[in-house]
Amino acid sequence: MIDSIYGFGLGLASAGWWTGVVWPVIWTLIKIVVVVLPLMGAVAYLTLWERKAIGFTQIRIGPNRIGPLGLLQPIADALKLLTKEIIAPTVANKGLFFLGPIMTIMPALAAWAVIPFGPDVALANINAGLLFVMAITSLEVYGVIIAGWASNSKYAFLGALRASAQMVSYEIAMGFCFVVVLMVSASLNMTDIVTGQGKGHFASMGVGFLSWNWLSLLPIFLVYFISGLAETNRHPFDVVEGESEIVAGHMIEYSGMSFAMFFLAEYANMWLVSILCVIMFLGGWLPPFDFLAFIPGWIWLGIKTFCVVTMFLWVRSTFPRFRYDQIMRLGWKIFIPVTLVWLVVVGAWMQTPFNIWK
Amino acid sequence: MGLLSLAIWVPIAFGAVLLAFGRDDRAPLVRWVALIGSLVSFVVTVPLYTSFQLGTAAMQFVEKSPWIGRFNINYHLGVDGISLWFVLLTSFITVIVVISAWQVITERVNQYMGAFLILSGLMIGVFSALDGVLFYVFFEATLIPMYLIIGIWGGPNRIYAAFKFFLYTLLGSLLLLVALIYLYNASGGSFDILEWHQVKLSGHVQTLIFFALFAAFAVKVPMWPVHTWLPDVHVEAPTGGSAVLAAIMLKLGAYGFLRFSMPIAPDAAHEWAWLMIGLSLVAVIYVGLVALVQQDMKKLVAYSSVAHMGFVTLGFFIFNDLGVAGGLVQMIAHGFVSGAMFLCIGVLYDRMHSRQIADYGGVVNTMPKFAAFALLFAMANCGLPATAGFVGEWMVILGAVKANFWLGLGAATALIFGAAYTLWMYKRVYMGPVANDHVKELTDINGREFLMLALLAIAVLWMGLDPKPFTDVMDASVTELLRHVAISKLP
Amino acid sequence: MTLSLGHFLSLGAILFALSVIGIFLNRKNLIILLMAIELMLLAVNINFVAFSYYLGDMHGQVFVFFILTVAAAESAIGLALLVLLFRNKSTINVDELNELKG
Amino acid sequence: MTLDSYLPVLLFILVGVGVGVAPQVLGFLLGPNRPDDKKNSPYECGFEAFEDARMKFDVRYYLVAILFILFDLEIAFLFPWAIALKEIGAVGFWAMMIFLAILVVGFVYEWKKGALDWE
Amino acid sequence: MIDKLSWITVYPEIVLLVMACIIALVDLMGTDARRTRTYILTLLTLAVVAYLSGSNAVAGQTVFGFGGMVVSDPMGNWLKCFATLALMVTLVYGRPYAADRDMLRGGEMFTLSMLALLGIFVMISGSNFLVIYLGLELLTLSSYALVALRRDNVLASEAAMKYFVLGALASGFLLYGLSMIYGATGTLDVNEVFKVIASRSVKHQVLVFGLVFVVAGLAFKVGAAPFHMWLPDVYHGAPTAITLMIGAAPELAAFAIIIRLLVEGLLPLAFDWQQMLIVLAVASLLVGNLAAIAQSNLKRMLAYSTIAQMGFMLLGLAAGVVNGNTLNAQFAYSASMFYIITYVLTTLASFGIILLLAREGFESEEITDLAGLNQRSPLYAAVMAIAMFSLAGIPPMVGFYAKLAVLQALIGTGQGLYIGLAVFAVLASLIGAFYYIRVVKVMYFDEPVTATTVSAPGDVRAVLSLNGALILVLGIVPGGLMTLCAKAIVATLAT
Repeated sequence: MIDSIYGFGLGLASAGWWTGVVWPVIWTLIKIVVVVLPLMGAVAYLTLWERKAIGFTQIRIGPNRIGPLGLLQPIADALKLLTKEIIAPTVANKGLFFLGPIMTIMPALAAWAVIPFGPDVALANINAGLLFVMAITSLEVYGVIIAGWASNSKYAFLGALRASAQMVSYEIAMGFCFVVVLMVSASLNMTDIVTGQGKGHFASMGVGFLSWNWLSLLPIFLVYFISGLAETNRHPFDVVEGESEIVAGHMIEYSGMSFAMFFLAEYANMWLVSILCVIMFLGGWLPPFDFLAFIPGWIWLGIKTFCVVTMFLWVRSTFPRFRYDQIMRLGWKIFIPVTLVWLVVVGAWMQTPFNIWK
Repeated sequence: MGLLSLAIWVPIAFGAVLLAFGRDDRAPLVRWVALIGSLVSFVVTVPLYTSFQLGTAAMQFVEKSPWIGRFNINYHLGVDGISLWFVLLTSFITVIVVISAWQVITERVNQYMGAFLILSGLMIGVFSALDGVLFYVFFEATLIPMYLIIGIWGGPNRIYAAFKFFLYTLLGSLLLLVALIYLYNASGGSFDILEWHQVKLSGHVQTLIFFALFAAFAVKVPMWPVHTWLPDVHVEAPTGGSAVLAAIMLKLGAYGFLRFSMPIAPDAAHEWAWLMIGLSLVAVIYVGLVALVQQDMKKLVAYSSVAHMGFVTLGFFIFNDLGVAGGLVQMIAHGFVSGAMFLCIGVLYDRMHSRQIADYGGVVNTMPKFAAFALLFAMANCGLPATAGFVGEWMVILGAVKANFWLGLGAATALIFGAAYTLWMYKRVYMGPVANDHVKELTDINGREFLMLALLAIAVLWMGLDPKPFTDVMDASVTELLRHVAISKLP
Repeated sequence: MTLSLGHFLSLGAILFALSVIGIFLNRKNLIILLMAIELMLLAVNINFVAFSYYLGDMHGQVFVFFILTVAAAESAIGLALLVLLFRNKSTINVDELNELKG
Repeated sequence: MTLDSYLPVLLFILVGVGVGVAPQVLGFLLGPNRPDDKKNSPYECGFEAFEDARMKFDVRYYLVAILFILFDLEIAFLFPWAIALKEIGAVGFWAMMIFLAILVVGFVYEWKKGALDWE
Repeated sequence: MIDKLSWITVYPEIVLLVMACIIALVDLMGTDARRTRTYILTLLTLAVVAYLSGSNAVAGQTVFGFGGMVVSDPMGNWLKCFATLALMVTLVYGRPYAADRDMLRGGEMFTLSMLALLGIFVMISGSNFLVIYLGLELLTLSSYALVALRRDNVLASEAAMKYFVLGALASGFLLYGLSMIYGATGTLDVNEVFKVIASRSVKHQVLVFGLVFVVAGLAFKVGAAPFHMWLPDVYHGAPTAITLMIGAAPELAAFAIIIRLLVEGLLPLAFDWQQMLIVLAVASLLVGNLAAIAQSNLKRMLAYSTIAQMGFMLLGLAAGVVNGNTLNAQFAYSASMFYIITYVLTTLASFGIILLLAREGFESEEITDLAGLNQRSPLYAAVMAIAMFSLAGIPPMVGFYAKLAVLQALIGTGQGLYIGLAVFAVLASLIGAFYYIRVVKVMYFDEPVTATTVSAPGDVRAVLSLNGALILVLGIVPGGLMTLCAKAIVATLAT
């Protein structure tokens, strides 16, 4: 069906500029929209699910007024934010001030370009996939710094500093995690990373989930997940925007849709980190057991990602916030050594006859 | 180790030992060590004369061993009739200088004595080096002790003088260095001076080399018009420094003409002889006139040195054996006489702390013994027969007349100036009534000064009365040199 | 339009010239100086990558890798010096670096 | 070398920027716009802002940034190595171990020097 | 894949690296204010490294390692040996100074200087643009940090900044030039570059374009005019111990990379780069000598004198190839090598004295601070005087033979241009003599301002005396070192 739509578009005009440039662009845009719209929906409803989940944890029912079971709550929130005044503080650098949210949301979305949703289903199945993800998510920190700087407010400034320091700290641990995954998969291509997990001793026995990377790279998996929390400035690493300390950190001066952009970006990032986690450690679209292979891959991917993202909410609702020094110590003094050690262990493991990633 | 090596290194070794004394808290010991050192150094050089073979122009006491293999530089020493006497002169004057400084120098005695002993060794090295680089090393190295001697123990304007001395002579010698390296390449990779004597060079190259060498040696001699450093330096240098400078260092330049310029570039030497002679005559006549008007005794003697050295270069560049031998004899004689003159001034200066002629008068009344010595040396300076000064000047004038009568006449008139300024100074300083109270309080020379002056007086008289030992030594070498210079070296 | 080696080299040359101009004409802010230095290294990188691609030789790209590393180390030290300077002089104005008269 | 597969990436980045711009523009259009002095002044717990917000900050943040640059570069070196590890075998492994050993020396050094201590 | 021979070629480097790491860690455990343990360990390591390089050099073999990336040849090994010794001497001189100025609070001075030395080693060994570049950066990055080691000192931080900016600029120039040469020849390997260029199959203009930048970058590094701006400021501003560290051993490495890049790699372009070197040399001799006269600060004066000395050294390098004939090359390059080695030896002594005279809270930087040193300490005055006379090229100091060798290389070409350059060089060194003997004048002729005698720890005293004596002894018997340089250069040119 998809091919026929593509063919239809291609046949609309026979000129070279159409088949060579314009139609591929339009076609790609269509595909992007197909990715972005559900993503936006997912983001919106993640906010609702977060409130619900925290409510359940605290034995409440969460939002329930708007729509059935409160299902229209995200829509209402969006409309409310859309009609709020956008305040531009007098002392702020106006251009940068509005660039901040853009620089925050852009990487959170652009990274999805290389995420595979199935064996051949990715917008751009590029070989440097993981590298691209790492590169584009590194830009995230610019949004934070620009926002904090442009606001010209002490809280924003301090928040931006904290956020950027925290983000870069955990990016190192995260980078090491990527490296370890790369070692065993020998490819930067995300599809290869996933298919690589489908092989191995356990996979041949039909219990694929034991061949996934999470088991052999367990410490790395844990570090990655926790670093993911810190990267997205989620609880318990949210001193960046900690209400009781610096109110909302770098977002303090933002209102209306500008603020919504940060909000969107945060949740989009949560999804991103979760899906990366699934792709790298939890076998992507692969079924856990061979007998469950009849269920389509994208459903498996969705289920796994949902589980991981729910972990984010679970963590939020159960752990108290760390102090900033504890955060930094965890990142530098625990995660980096742990990942380094495991990197060496895996490297050495691969030199031995017991190498399981041939 | 050969005799020449001993002659060079014994004083340097003693000098090094003296320097190693560090601070001067043992001055008496230092003085004795210095005296012993200088005496030993002198004694070492005596056999050079006694076992010198007359009648040959070949190098004697030759030592040759590889030094810097890469550039084929050898430690090559040897003396012939031209250089022998300068070696002896150097070690002799050093003894005198050590004696002269005995009580005069009280600060940093070890450095003073050490510098002079090292300087002595280095100068002997210059006279006996037969390798271009070795020559240059000794030639240049003499700058360091002399610079320090002038700068540390000199007069009020000593720093200016020391710099002027250093930079003037360095300027010249750097061009010498370029010429030496050029010769090394031209001779196919040898720094041997004797080999250079045989190298064929085109006229153009000869001229350039001649002037490069001229730059070094003319400054050192010093010839007019690059003589201006000499009066300044003499005035400021301590007595010993002036004595060594006048007696020996000036001879390094003239010696260079004989050893380098004339044999290596004979055609250029002939071509430019008119210039050399012209400059020499200017030195003799004009500088003689300048000397007449000097108020400062040291300056006067300095200008007289320039004039006397003019005689020397004049003798060299008329290319006959009387002239060249006369020039050589004149150099040795001037070594004794000018050294003595400066020491005499030093004796006065030690007592009066003035060198102005006007401050003196009638010294003969208070210092009769000293005045007698001074008279002898003054006479020698004018070239009075029976003194050392006479022989050389007379030979040069004879040589000049042989070459050209007017030239001889010009040179002869200069004798008159010499007599005039020397005797006039003598008259103003020594004769007449006692000029002032300071002169009245002068005491005559003590035993040390007497010894020093007597030694010089003996030398001056001996050379004047019996110059034959000096000329005998030179004859063969001078003849050979002239024969060599007469042959064109154009390829 | 196809991109030829010449285009890349021109780009490299322009960036290089910009950075040199930036270093010599910038009289105000040391940070701009540091940026100009980084730009200079990037210009070189463009050259290397372009050559490497057109020569079909990997070594040029390896070189770029190392240049990047060194550039990072260099900027780290540069910024450290900047902080030090600011602590001592309370300015990062190029014109005020005048204690030493070059 | 073909860059075709990177077209979606480029377009996605543009879309990302669009998603950032469009809602803000919408917000301006739909939302009210009634600025006043108090509202537009920087937030400072109700006080008047009494100095510029771009103040000196703790040098530790700066240190973290520097360390990040260095470590990130190490990772940049590890990336190609990790991908090629299966091909380059033991030699490659040991080469990187040497590299990591030096890295660890630096890490231990800064640890002991207290560069990693926040309090 | 990597043969045993490869490891042997980098044996000293490995020892150096491992020990640098170990010493960095060992130092962390000490709290000693003078870092005695670190100091001794460092010196021991350096002694071992010097021995290793020296014995490699004596063996006299040329070995390529790691696929031609590095080379171990006699020239390189000797330079490494001397660089190590120079650093040892520097550390001996510099430690009391550094301790007085709170620069030893951490052991960074030792670690960084060892890493700088490692950079020097890598530069010298490199036979590949990449390796050479990495060595260069390791050296310069360590040097920047070393200059800024006195954290509370305004001058030092300013000097470090200037050093950094201009050093980075120089690296940029060098790299840009290298990229052009890479583009033209398609290889980064020095020997390959030589072969490709010699085959005359590459565009000459591209090469020359690259060459201009390479030469400019190298000129920056050695501090040749008109790329010398950083040098006086850095020499002046840096703590004196560090000035010595960046002024001594790295010059050897700079010489080595000039040989590696210009001679081993780009010899077929000798006609082009020799012209550039001549211009640089003439400018350096003029600027260095004239500006040095005007200085009252001893460190600045020595900095300008360095510029002039580098000019002299470059003259030697510029005289290697005459009319496409390389007969003179070994004389010319070995003359430059001899020049640079003796220059380093002399620099060590002169800065050693400055370091010695500096006390806590007192930098002995002005020339007038040396006044009457002869009365205060005849020994140190003599050492300084020997160093100054050597720099001025007065025999019998070793500096004279260095000038002699370079002048011989120039005149040996038999070309009017080069003979003219020789005359110019000697005239320039006459100017040089003026400011050098002015230092001697201050020490010997002027009256001391303070009567305090100069005291120094035993190690400093011994090494300094030895240093001075060596300048003199090498001046009396320079033959051995000259032959050594000649053999080393011949071996390098042969490959």
